[in-house]
Amino acid sequence: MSVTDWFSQRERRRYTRTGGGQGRPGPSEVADGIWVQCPGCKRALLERELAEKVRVCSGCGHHFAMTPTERIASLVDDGTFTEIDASLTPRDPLGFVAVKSYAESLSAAREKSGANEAVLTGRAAIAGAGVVLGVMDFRFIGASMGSVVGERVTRAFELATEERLPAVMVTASGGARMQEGMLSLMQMAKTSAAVRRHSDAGLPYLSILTNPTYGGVTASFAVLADVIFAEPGAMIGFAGPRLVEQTIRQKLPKGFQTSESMLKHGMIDRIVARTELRDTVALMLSYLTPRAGGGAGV
Amino acid sequence: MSVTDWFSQRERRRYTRTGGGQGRPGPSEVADGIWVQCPGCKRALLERELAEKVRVCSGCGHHFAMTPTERIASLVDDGTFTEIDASLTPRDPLGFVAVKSYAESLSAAREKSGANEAVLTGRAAIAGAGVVLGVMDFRFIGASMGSVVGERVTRAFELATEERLPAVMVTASGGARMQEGMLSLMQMAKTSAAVRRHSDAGLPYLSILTNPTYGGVTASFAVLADVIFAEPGAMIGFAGPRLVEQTIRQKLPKGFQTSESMLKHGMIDRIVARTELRDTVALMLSYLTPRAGGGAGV
Amino acid sequence: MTRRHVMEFERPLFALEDKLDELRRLDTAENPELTAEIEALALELVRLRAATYEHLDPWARVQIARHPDRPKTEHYVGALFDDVVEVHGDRTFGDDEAIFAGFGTLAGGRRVAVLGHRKGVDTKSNIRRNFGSPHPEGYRKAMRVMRLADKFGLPLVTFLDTAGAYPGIEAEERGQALAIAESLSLLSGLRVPVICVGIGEGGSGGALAIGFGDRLIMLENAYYSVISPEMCSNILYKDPAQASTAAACLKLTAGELVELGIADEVIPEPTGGAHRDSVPVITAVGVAVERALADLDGIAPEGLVQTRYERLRAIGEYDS
Amino acid sequence: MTRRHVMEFERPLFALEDKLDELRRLDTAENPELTAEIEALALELVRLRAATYEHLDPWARVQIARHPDRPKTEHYVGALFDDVVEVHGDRTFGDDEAIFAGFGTLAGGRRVAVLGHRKGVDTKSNIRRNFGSPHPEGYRKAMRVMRLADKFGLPLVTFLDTAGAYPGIEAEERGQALAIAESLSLLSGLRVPVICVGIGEGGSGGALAIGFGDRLIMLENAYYSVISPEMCSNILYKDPAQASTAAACLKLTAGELVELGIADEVIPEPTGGAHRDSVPVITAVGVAVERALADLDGIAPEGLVQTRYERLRAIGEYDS
Ligand SMILES: [Zn+2]
Ligand SMILES: [Zn+2]
Repeated sequence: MSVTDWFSQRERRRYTRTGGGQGRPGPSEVADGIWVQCPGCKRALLERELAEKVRVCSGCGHHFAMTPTERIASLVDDGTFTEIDASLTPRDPLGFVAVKSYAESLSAAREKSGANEAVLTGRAAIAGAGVVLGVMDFRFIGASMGSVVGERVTRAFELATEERLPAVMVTASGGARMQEGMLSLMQMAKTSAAVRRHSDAGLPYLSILTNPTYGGVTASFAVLADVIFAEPGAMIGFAGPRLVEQTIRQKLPKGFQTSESMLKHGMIDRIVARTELRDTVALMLSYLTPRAGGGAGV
Repeated sequence: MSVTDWFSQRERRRYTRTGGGQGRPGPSEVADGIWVQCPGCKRALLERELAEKVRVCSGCGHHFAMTPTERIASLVDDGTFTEIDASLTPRDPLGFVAVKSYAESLSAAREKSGANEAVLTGRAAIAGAGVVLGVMDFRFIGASMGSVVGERVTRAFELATEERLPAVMVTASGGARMQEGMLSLMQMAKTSAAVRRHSDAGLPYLSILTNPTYGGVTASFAVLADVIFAEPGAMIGFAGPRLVEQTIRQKLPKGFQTSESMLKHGMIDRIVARTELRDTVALMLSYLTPRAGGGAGV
Repeated sequence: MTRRHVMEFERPLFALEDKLDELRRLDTAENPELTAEIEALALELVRLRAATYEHLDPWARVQIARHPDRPKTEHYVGALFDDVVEVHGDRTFGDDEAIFAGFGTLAGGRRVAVLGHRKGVDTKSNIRRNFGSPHPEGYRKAMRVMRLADKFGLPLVTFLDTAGAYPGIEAEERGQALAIAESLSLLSGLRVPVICVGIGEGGSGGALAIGFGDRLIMLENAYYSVISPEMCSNILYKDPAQASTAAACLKLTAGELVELGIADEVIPEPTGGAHRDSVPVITAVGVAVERALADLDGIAPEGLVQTRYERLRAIGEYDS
Repeated sequence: MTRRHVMEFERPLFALEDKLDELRRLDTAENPELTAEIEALALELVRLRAATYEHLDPWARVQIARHPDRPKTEHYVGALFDDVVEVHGDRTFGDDEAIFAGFGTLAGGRRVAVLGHRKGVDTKSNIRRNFGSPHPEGYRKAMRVMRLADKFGLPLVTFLDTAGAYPGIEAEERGQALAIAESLSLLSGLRVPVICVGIGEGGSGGALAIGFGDRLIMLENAYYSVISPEMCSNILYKDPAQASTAAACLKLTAGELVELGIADEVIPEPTGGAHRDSVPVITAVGVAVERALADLDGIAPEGLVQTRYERLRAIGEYDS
């Protein structure tokens, strides 16, 4: 199906089905009747409607956090996502113990998110075109990047390289997984190297930075894309705002580290509202098709 | 001869011969007895001594302008320079007439400089290593780049590519040769393309920006080098300071467009005093040797 | 209605038109002798209009190229491409709105990368776009799109309309010269077709940075020059009033550039300039661009780079 | 003589030393009982010195790694390379003195490219070098030298000594994250040997940007960590006083990094740390670097890139 056909089709069913709702983990099914207050405009929003509206406030356009399931439902063609590397699960290589032990943090995270790690990777189709997709889950220890996140992202790019598919990454992260020490830091280099091989093969990579994307994820695969999108009002940076404030001992400028500031400073290509995201990604990818010759560019 | 042997040899005869003097065009032979005032420290300097000291003021280190002949004598191994493309001479493609006709400007320039165009190109050796060298001559219509300058520079890079030699360009220029209209502007693209082919072949290019280097020369081959040197206190920029001042209607910051400012703003690699130039160029080139494989880089 | 922008060379014509309108508003019944005078003036007006527009001198064309109502890159991008996606930023310092950078699909269905100087279409956008005079980050954004075009095999179409790269302190300090030079180098090596369209002003290096390739299409009244007539007049004539003479000497018009072997094709404009009736002009540009791309179909990437180099190699006149 | 810099864990030792010096200045003839006490203290001092330095805990090593008198990149570059040529600038915005970038020749005659975090050796240079915490332009300068190393086939040697990339407003606004990410990508693709030496602090992404390759050589008391013990203590222990515990948990010492398969070799330091006697340490680093380069001799460029990738690929612990 051509992108254009697909667009016309999409118009009919645009964000009207309860894909968001379906996507939510078990507990929230019963929560459809509850109300949520919008931090943007303080309006009270019906959870069910929010889910139907890709979790964007109908009043002020505030973008609420999304679960990977909701994200996938809102971004790819229905029923096309198939997860890969789900069996990769974290260890506790350093036997890390703080206020909570790493083991405790992991089980709490599994409990809270229903996921077994902070990124979901797999095959999917957007506007009928195959992609390899990665979606991070901030509920899982702040979507910090440890060995499993690094390995899943790396394998996703390796799969995309092998099958000559575009890569799409929806990022969110507090940074590195401290509890895995240097093993987590090195995932920055590992994922960056995998992205490079994918790019050197002449293949397209589009990243979508969502709120919040920080630290080792921002400073590695998240910004190595051919085209970088960000959601409105997302906080994006390397060093966290608190650290910056402590370092410079002055107030931070208004809008510091928001997507809007990143755009102004030339770091991202576009800010795309979630309601437009699927179509814009499909359109963007329609331009970024591997050339016959392939290979590294100029 | 190895670079190191060459250095030790050089120590003995370092800038003691009257190479500068020999190099000067006829008239100044008789002028060796005359005095010149240094714009830097106002000292009166003996022309002959100035010539022996690579035209650097012994009092304040001010770098006086050099003729291509003096430049070559101070930069390459004695007697190794052989000019190429000397037969290329300018036409008046637009039949340009202003206060002076282009034809008049050209003959005046030939008269004044003893040269037939604003750049001298050829083969030479530095520390025993073969290079293709270009030296611009500000006395010739402000070393503006017209068809001949563009063609000589382009051929110099083509020769260097063919013979797998490093390229060294000593630049000075007021910009484009207005009297050749768009033909002169296009020389920016032509020379840049030739530099790119030389670089894509894995070959080294070192440029030396001298006072003043502006306009179309700065914005083309002059800054496309692997390593960029500049002489102290040289004025370097794209737009001339007067134009900038008129545009922004405010005073220019102190040191604006000097080599020192270019270094501070990350645009050049080093400021090298003329007395150190030959050795520093030789040393730098000793690191920039084409790799076995060659070809374009990462 | 706001008073139309009057160009110097049009003044006598517009004066006559106004005079005629005035007379026509008078009652000819009361002054029958008017009728004859009106007919005479009307005839005169036809002659003058012909004289004014039939043989525009270069300086007049420069004024037309700068006309505020002249169609801008914004208009061409909007009219000639579907599914336009603009991209932003140089990934190092900022996003320069004086340069449009993005992707679009031509009527024929070709997907291409698009670059253009963007002057803005009203005072507010004029200011945001710095009247189409880019800073280094504008050229660095353009280079990002050039690399994407090369990587993904998208032909590149560029629209030229700038008085020149911005000659400001920060522009110089952030490497205006380096950004332009690197853009020239990159353009020369792109493994995709590059079609440039001169739609208005072609101001020196600031235009050239995205202004050469495999084809250069010029609008009849667009100009492309090594220096502005005004600056040339100041420098070479020591007299700001000689801009008109300088414009003639510089051989900066579309027709002259074809003669010089720099431009390939001239797209005619309606009498008085593209601002009088932009639709046919914009349409003609679209047709010319698609034709140029069709001409280059099937040439291998290396072939394109080699041919582009030989094209540049041939530019310049000298004795040997 | 200025008072030496005392590290927390050395306090008891230095206290005892001072006490002993004091007693020794007294006249033992007048108080014969002193002699015995002095002997006792001297013995105690030997025991304590051993106890203090024999088994340094990670937090003690972090303090040694940060010791102001510890040999810096400046010292290694000065001592290990002849014919050093420093290069400057990122060609887009500025020259960051927190990063040394240049070329040098090792004793064995190998010409190499050299990068290093540069903290400065006195207050004046500390400030100019921003205490070794780079801005984006520092990494962009480093990338220029990486590309030159690749183009001209020069092995790359990097010296790691930074508390981290500078977390300032402008650093963030000019793309600290992008500069680091691009540097990681570039490093992974270099077609020349890359040898990294941890000489002091290895602060997170700011160190990693020039801190991985074909070999990682660590000084005995250098550390390399995903986060500083202090920040980790604040975040995971909700208590700034737990830095020492955090340092132990993070497995950031040279020895532990070898066990984790991240570092390849540990270079021993004299009792108390490299600042006590830097010459043998610097010499040992030179030997180790030349040995590492010799190991990699004759590996084809593509082989280096592939092996480096597999090396990275192997890092990470998980169940599958
Ligand atoms: Zn709201
Ligand atoms: Zn002086």
